[in-house]
Amino acid sequence: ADAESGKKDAGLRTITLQLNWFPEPEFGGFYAAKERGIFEKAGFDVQLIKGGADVPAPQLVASGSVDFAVVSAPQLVTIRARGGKATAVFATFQKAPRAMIVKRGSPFTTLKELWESESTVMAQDGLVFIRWLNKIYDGSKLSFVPYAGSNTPFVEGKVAAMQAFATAEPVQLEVDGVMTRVYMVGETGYNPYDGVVAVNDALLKAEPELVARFTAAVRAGWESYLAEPEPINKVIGGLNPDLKSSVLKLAGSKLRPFIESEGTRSNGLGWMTDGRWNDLLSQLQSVGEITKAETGSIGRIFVNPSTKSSGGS
Amino acid sequence: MTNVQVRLRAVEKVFPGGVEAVAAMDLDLAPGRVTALLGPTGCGKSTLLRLIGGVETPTAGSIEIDPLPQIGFCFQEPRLLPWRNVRRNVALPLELARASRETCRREADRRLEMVGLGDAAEFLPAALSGGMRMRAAVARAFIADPTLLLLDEPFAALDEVTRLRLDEEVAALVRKRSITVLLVTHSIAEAVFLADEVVVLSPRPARILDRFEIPFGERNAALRGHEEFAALQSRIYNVLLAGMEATS
Amino acid sequence: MTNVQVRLRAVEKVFPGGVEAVAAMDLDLAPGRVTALLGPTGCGKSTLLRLIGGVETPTAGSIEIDPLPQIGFCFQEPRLLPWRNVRRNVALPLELARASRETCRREADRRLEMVGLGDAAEFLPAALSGGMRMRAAVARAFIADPTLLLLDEPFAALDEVTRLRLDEEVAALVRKRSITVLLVTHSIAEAVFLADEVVVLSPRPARILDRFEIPFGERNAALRGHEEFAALQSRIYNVLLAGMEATS
Amino acid sequence: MKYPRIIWNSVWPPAVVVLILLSLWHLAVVLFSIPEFLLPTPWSVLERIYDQWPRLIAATGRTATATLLGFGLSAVIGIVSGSLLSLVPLARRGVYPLTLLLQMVPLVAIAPMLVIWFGYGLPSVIAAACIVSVFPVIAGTLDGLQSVDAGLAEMFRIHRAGRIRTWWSLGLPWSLPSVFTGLRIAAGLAVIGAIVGEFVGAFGGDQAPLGAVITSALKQNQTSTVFAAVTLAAMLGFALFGFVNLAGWLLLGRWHESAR
Amino acid sequence: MKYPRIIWNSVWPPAVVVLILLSLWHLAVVLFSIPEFLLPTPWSVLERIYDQWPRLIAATGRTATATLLGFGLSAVIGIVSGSLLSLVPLARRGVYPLTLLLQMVPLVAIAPMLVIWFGYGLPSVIAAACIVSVFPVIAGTLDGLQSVDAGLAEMFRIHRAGRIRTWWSLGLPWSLPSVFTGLRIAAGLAVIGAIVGEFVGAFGGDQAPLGAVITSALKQNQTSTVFAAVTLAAMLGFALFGFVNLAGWLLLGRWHESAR
Ligand SMILES: Nc1ncnc2c1ncn2[C@@H]1O[C@H](COP(=O)(O)OP(=O)(O)OP(=O)(O)O)[C@@H](O)[C@H]1O
Ligand SMILES: Nc1ncnc2c1ncn2[C@@H]1O[C@H](COP(=O)(O)OP(=O)(O)OP(=O)(O)O)[C@@H](O)[C@H]1O
Ligand SMILES: [Mg+2]
Ligand SMILES: [Mg+2]
Repeated sequence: ADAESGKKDAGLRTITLQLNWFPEPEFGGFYAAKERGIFEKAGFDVQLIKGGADVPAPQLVASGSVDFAVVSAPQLVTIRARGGKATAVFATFQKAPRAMIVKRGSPFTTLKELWESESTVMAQDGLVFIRWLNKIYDGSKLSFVPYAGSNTPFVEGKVAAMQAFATAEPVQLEVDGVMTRVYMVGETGYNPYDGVVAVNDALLKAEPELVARFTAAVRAGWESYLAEPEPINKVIGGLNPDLKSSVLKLAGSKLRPFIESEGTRSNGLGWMTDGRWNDLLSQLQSVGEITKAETGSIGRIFVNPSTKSSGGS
Repeated sequence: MTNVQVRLRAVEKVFPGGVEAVAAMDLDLAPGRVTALLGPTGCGKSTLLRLIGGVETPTAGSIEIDPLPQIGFCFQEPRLLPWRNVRRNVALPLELARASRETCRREADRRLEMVGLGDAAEFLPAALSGGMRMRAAVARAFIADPTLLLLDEPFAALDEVTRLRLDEEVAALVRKRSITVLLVTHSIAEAVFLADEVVVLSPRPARILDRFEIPFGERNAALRGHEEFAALQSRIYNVLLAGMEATS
Repeated sequence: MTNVQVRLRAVEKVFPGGVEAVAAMDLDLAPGRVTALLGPTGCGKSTLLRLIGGVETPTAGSIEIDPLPQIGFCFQEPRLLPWRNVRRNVALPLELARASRETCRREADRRLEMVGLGDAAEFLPAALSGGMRMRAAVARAFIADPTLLLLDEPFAALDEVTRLRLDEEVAALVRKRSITVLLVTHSIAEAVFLADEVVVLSPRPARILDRFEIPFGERNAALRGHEEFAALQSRIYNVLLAGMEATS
Repeated sequence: MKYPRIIWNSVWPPAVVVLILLSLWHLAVVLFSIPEFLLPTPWSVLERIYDQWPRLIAATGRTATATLLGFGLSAVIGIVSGSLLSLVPLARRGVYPLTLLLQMVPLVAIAPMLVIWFGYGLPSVIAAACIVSVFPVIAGTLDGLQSVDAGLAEMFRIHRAGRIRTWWSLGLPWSLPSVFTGLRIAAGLAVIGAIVGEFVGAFGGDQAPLGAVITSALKQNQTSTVFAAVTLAAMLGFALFGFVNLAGWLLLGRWHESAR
Repeated sequence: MKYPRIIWNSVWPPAVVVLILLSLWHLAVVLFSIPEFLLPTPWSVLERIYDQWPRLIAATGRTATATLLGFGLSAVIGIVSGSLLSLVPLARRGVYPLTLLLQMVPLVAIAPMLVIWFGYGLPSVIAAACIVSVFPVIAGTLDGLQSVDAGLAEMFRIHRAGRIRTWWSLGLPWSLPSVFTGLRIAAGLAVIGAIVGEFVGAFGGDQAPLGAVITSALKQNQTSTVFAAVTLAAMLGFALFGFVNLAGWLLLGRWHESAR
C-alpha cells in the first residue's frame, strides 16, 4: 500500500479490505462499520472486497495487493513462515468456530468415535484442524473427500460427516430441514483465533497510527453490529441474494459467544494474547505444518488493538 | 454380359452461379459401343460425364441408364487417395464392392501391368509422376469389370508411344467385353481410333455439332496408316474449328 | 533484356526412396532459345524442371543459372489457390514481386485474354474445367515477364484447336522477348513447332537419347504443312520408340 | 443463402433438441423424484432466472465482457504465436510443447499471481479466460500451417516469396479451417476460463459475475440458482460459438468444403 | 528416422527451453525477492519433489490412471460421436452446438451429481477428465470430416460406397490430421480435467491424487508443494502429448505434410 494513493476528495483515505468468503453475518462488524459511517468518521473510505471459494486472501494481504484481509490464524502463521508479510491486528473470533458436523441421527456420539471409524468425511485434509484431529485421534481408517462448496453429498448420505463453520453450515442445513450435531474442534484443545484482520507489514510499519485507527473502527463496527444486527443483516442479504433470510437471522444470532470472551470483556473486541498465538505455533509445529526453523522466523505476528474501549474518534 | 444403354433427353445443366454448361443434349450410348466426345476446352464435356455418372444432377431433361451399370470412371484428375499406395488405390472399387483382399491384390496387379505401372505398385501417389498418376486412375477405372465406362481425357498426360499402346489395349478390351464407353479426348486421332461414333460439341454450353460414324471394324496399329483414318481426322477437325469460330 | 543461360553438368537426382529419376544429365539452355523435352511418362522430366527451378536439389552434379532469372513456371498441375479467383491467381507472381494492385489487375487481364479466359476472371478455381485451370496456370507463368520459362506440359488438357492457337501465341511471344524456355511436352508436333532444339529422353532414369536442331526460323501456322516438319516428327518419334523398346 | 436464413437454420435444430432434452430432464426429475438441491427442474431454473433477472443479467454482462476480451486476446495471441512457431522450426520444437502448460496448470495454483500481476476483477478474469483458451488456437494454427500443400508451397518458393508473404498469402488462408476448429474449441474454453477465473479472482464492487454467483449459490445449496447461472454462461458460450461459426462461414464459405 | 532418434529430437529442444525458463524463473525470484508463498524457486520445488517423492509419485500414478482412462474415453467417444454427427446432417446441426455444453459447465457446479452418480474417487475423476476433454475431439473429427475433398467424395459416390464405408476408407483417414489436432488439445485438457475432478471428487489423505495434494497444499500455504504437484501433472501432460504426437507421426508420417 502506497501512502500517496487513494486520497479521496473528502480527504478520506481509501483502504481495501479483502474478505475471505461471500458476504455473510461472519463479516457483520465490517459491514456495520461501513454502513453506519464508522469507517468514514475514522477517515476511511473502505472497499470491502467480497471473497469466494478460492480467493487467496492471505496471499493478497501478504503481498500487499490489498491493505487488510480477513484470514484465519493458522493461515497467517503459515504464510509468514513462507515469507509473507502480514500481521494480525484484530481477532474477530475468539473461539474457533471450526467444527465437524454429523446428521442428528448419526451413530457417532463423540468426535473421537467418528474420527476412529471407517467412514468417509467431507473435509479438505490440508486444513490444519483436520491434521490436528488426525494427530490426537487415530484417523487412519477415515477417508477424506473434498468439500467443493456443495453440501449435497452430506445431505445425500454419501459422507458421514463434513467440515463446517459453526455459524454457517449447520444453520443453513437446519433451514433446509437437515438437523445436525456440531462437534467444536476448539473443544479438543486446538482453538486458534479466526476471522483475523491482517494488515500488510509495509503499511503497518509506515503508518502504525493509521492501522490503529482502522482497527478501532473495526472494533466499533463489531460492537455496533452485535448491538443491532438486523439492519446490517439486511444489507448483507442484499449483497448475497443466495443467503436465505432465515439463515441470516439464525446465523447472526449465533455469533456473539464466538466473538466475546474473557479477554474482550476487559480489553475490548478483537483482543489477542501471546499465549494463544504461541499455543498455535507449537501446535502447528507439532502437526508438521511448519518447521522449527520456520517457527523461529515468524517474529511478531500480532499487534493488539488499543486497550481503550472503542469509539473510533 | 449385360450391355448398358444410356439415353439422354433434353439434358441441361446450369450451375448455381448461372453458368450454363450443357444445353438441351440428346445423346444415346449404344450398348457395347464406344462413343468419343470431342469439344473445345471448357465446353461441358466433364460435366456431361458427371451427369451420366450420377454425381451431378441435370437442371432439366432426363437421363436413363438401363440396366443399372457397374460404372468405371476415370476423372480428368487422378483423384488418388494420398494415404494408399498405388495398388490399394487401384483396388479401391473392388474393395468397395467387398471383394476379398486376395482378389483385390491380384486384379490390381493385373491392371497395373496393363498400364505399365507394375513396378510402382507400392509407391504412394506423392511419389508418382503426373502420367503415372493418370495411368493408375485408368487402371482403377477398369478394375471392377465395368459395364459402363466413362473416361475423361485418360491419356492426355502420356507420351505418344505409351498413349498409342494404351489406345490399342483399351480398344481390344472394350470390344472383347462389349463395354458401353463414353470417352472424352482432345486427340482427334485417338477418338477416331477408339470410337464407333465421334460426337463433336460446340463451345459452352455444349451442343452437338455433328456426329461421325466410324466405319472401321477391328482396331489395330495398322489402322493408323489407313487413308480414311487421316481423312476422317481432318473432317472432324474442321467441324470443331468451325464450331469454335462461329462463337468467337 | 538479359538472356538467361542455364548449364547442367552431370546432374543426378535420386529420391530418398532410392528411385533414380535423373542420371548424369548434361544440358545447356541457350539464352533466348526454346528447348523442348520429350520423353516417356515417368522418366524424370518434371523432376528436371523442378531441379532447374530450384525447388528440388540434385543429389550430384551442378546447375548454374546466369544471370539470376525471373522464373515463370507452369507446373504439370494447375496449382491454383482455391480461395482466389482466376484473376488474382494469375496475378500472384506480380503481387509477390510487390506490383501495385492496378498493375496486377491490368496485367492479369491481359494474360487471361491471351489464353482465352477473359470472361472467367472472376471465377474461383473450383468452377473451372480442367483445361481452363491449366490455361490460368499458363497465364500465371507469363505474367511477371519471365526471363526463364519452365513449362511442364502446359497444353496437354486442351483441345487441338485451342492448343494450336496457343502454340502460335507462345512461339511469337518467346521469340519477341527472347526468353530462355524449357518446355516439356508429349506432343512431338508441338515440340517441333515451338522449339529450337528438341531433346529426347530415355525412360527413367532420364538420359539424353538424342537432340534435334530444328532448322525453322519464323514459326507460324504454315509451318505445319511443311514436309520437313512431318519428317522431323517421325524421326523423333522413332528415337523415342527405340529408347522405350530398348529398356522394356 | 441470406444471413437471417443462415442464422435461423443454425438456431432451430439445436433449439428443438434443447426442448427435447429439457422435457426429458423434467420427466427424469419428476419420475425419479430427484430432490431439488441435487437437480432442479428446468422449470424452477427458469423461474430462478426470471426472479433474479437484474442480478443475473448484470452478472452475465460482467462475465461476457471478460469472456469476449479473453477470447479476443486468445484469438490474436494464438494465431500470432502459432504462426511464429511455424515460421521458426526450432521454436516450434522447443516452445510448442511448453505452451501446453497454459492449459494444464490449474488456475487455483496461480490465482495469487494472477491477481497480483493483473489486478483485481476484470483483468485477472480476462487473463484466466485467455490462458485457458489460447492453446487450441495455437494448436489449430500451427497444425494448419504445417499441412500447407507442398505443391503450392513450392510455387511460392519459386517466386522467391518471403516467409511473411508466404504466410500471409498461402499459409494463413490455407490454415483457416483449422484455425477455426481451434477458435470453436477456444470459445467454450474462454467461457469456462472466465468462470473459473471468477472463482479465484477476488471482486470489488457490489455485484458478482456469474462465477461468483455460482460458488455463492452452491455454498447455500441454491442449486436452481447455480443452474440458472450455468444456463446463462452456456448461452454466452453458444452465442460466441455461433459468432465464430458465422465468421468461419463468411471467410470460408466461398471456397472451402467444410462450409458447404 | 529411427524412433529413438525421433523421440530424442522432440525431447531436447523443449528440454533446453525448459532449462532456460527455469533459470529465468530462478533469477526473477532472487532478483525481485518474490516471497516463497507466492512463487517458490525452481530449486525448492525440486527439493520438495525429492522430499515427498513416495507420496507424490503415488499421487501421480493415481492421476495418471484417471487421465489416461479419461483421455481414452474422450478419444473413442469424440471420434465416434464426431463421426455420427457428420453422417447425420440434422444431428450435426441440432446436437453439435450442444456438445459444447460439456466444456462450459464448471465441474464444481455438477460435482454433486458427479459424485452421486459415479461415486467418489476414480470413476468421478475419469468422468471429469472425459467431460472436459471430449469436445475438442468431436470438433476436430467433425471439422475434418466436413472438409473431405469433394472430388474424392464424388469418386466414392460413383462406386456406390455406403456411408460407413466412405467414412472408414475416405473420411476417417482424410480427417486424421484434424482429429490429431483435437487429440493434442484433449491431452492437456484431460490432465486438467482430472485434476479439477480430483478437487471435487477424489479421496484425500493417504489416497490423495495430485489434485488432492494441490488443494491440501494450497490450504497449508505450501506453495512449493503445490508447484511440485503441478510439475508432475505437467510431466504427465507432456508424456500424453508426446504419445499423441508419436501416434500421429506413425499414422500420418508417410503421407501427410504436417508430419514432415
Ligand atoms: N517425391 C518423390 N519420391 C520418390 N520418387 C519420386 C518422387 N517424385 C517423382 N518420383 C519418381 O521419379 C520419376 C520421375 O518423375 P517425374 O515426375 O519427373 O516424371 P515425368 O517425366 O515428369 O513424367 P510424366 O510425363 O508422367 O509427368 C518417377 O518414376 C517417379 O516415380
Ligand atoms: N462447380 C461449378 N460451378 C460453376 N461453373 C462450373 C462448375 N464446374 C464447371 N463449371 C463451368 O462449366 C463449364 C464446363 O466445364 P467442364 O468441366 O464440363 O468443361 P470441359 O468440357 O470438361 O472442359 P475441359 O476440356 O477443359 O476439361 C466451364 O465453363 C466451367 O467454368
Ligand atoms: Mg473436362
Ligand atoms: Mg511430369
